[in-house]
Amino acid sequence: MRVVVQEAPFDAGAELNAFAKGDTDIGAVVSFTGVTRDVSGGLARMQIEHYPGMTERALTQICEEACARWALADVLVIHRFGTMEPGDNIMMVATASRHRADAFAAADFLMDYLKSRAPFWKKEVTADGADWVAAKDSDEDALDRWS
Amino acid sequence: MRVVVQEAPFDAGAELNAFAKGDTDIGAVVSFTGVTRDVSGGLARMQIEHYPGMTERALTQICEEACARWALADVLVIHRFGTMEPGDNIMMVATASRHRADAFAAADFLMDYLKSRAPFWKKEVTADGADWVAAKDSDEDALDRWS
Amino acid sequence: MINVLYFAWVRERIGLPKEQVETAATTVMDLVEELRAREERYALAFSDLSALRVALDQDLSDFDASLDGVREVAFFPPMTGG
Amino acid sequence: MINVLYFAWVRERIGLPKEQVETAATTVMDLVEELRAREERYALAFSDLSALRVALDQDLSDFDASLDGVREVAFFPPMTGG
Repeated sequence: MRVVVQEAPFDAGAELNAFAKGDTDIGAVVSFTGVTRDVSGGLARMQIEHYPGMTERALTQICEEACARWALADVLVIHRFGTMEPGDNIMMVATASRHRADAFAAADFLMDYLKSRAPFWKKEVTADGADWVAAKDSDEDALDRWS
Repeated sequence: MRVVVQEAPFDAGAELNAFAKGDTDIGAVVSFTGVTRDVSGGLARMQIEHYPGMTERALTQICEEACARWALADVLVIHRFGTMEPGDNIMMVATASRHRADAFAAADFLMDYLKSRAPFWKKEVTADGADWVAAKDSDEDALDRWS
Repeated sequence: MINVLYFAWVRERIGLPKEQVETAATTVMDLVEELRAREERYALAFSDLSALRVALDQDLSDFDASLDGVREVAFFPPMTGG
Repeated sequence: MINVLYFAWVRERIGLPKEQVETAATTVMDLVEELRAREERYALAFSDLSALRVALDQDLSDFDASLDGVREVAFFPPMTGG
């Protein structure tokens, strides 16, 4: 299990290739990459604030919960903070398992919990100014799928 | 949309990095990598046979069906045939979408259909001999999730 | 004249990957009966149809499907890709 | 003495990321009432608690939770990571 919170960019492909490498008893690796999305076509940059200390703690708890629920050989979470350009990777999760159903469910679960339970806040900066991204009810509701 | 059927190894990380690159209106990329799994600890190699012509046709149809069901910016399927060592990548799928739910569901769907509807057959070679891998009822049943 | 293809253990049991078959069969099932009657290795390969799948011109089909206009028939076990 | 942290727009409205607060509050709600009474910017930041979340010693908690033994309280809007 590896949890990384960093300001620097990361190489999603290199992380995927290094993940669960050398493990011959896994059959399935699922990755999710979150990308800075330019919804309206006017995004200059995205700023991500976080709560140092609590962030690592919350992400570790979410990973431990996933490992308790599914048979996972490995779990990876990388999440950036600071300033991102449109198209930049914000974060990624990866799961490795013997079976594809476990790898898919765990990655889906990690994303749902990370969205609403890890202390990150996004601010979108456009030519018109800067706005904090509002949390969506649908993201909170998504957690019900796992209870 | 890109469908690749090849004997040569592929670099999953490089494929992930090249996938949907430069598209700034996507927020979510999901990838699945299938790895040659040494279930019993005695696998020497895996041989994969396929049906040239029908394979590309079936994979393309499955991708088109995924694009019809979910809002996808891009879809990738790579599947190898020939001889694989334990730990080698067999195949990967990737999906890109604005929203994570679509990217996850489409990748999950692609894998379920690819498992039971694309003409590939695996043979496991051990010190004791070679055996064709039996299809699992659970793989066929998995298709009911999407009907 | 129809091209008949065999894959995986069907290919191994019959002992060849592909053959041209001169037939008047109107359905897949008729063709299967003709092949079964040929030799023991065919009878063995086609002994349990629930363990087999068939594709007509590279589309999955059924054993009761018509062969009208079909140029290529393939027999194989359930797929195990991914 | 409790460390109180603010994030995102809560930090911006109050105008600082962190402060030490001398308080006798026994619950989070008591602390919120004390802060609200201080100045307009605090009253504004805490005007709608349904738009706020609270963490006690870096674990998500509730506004009716006890502050007994708590060293760090953080107020912030719902998270938007991922």
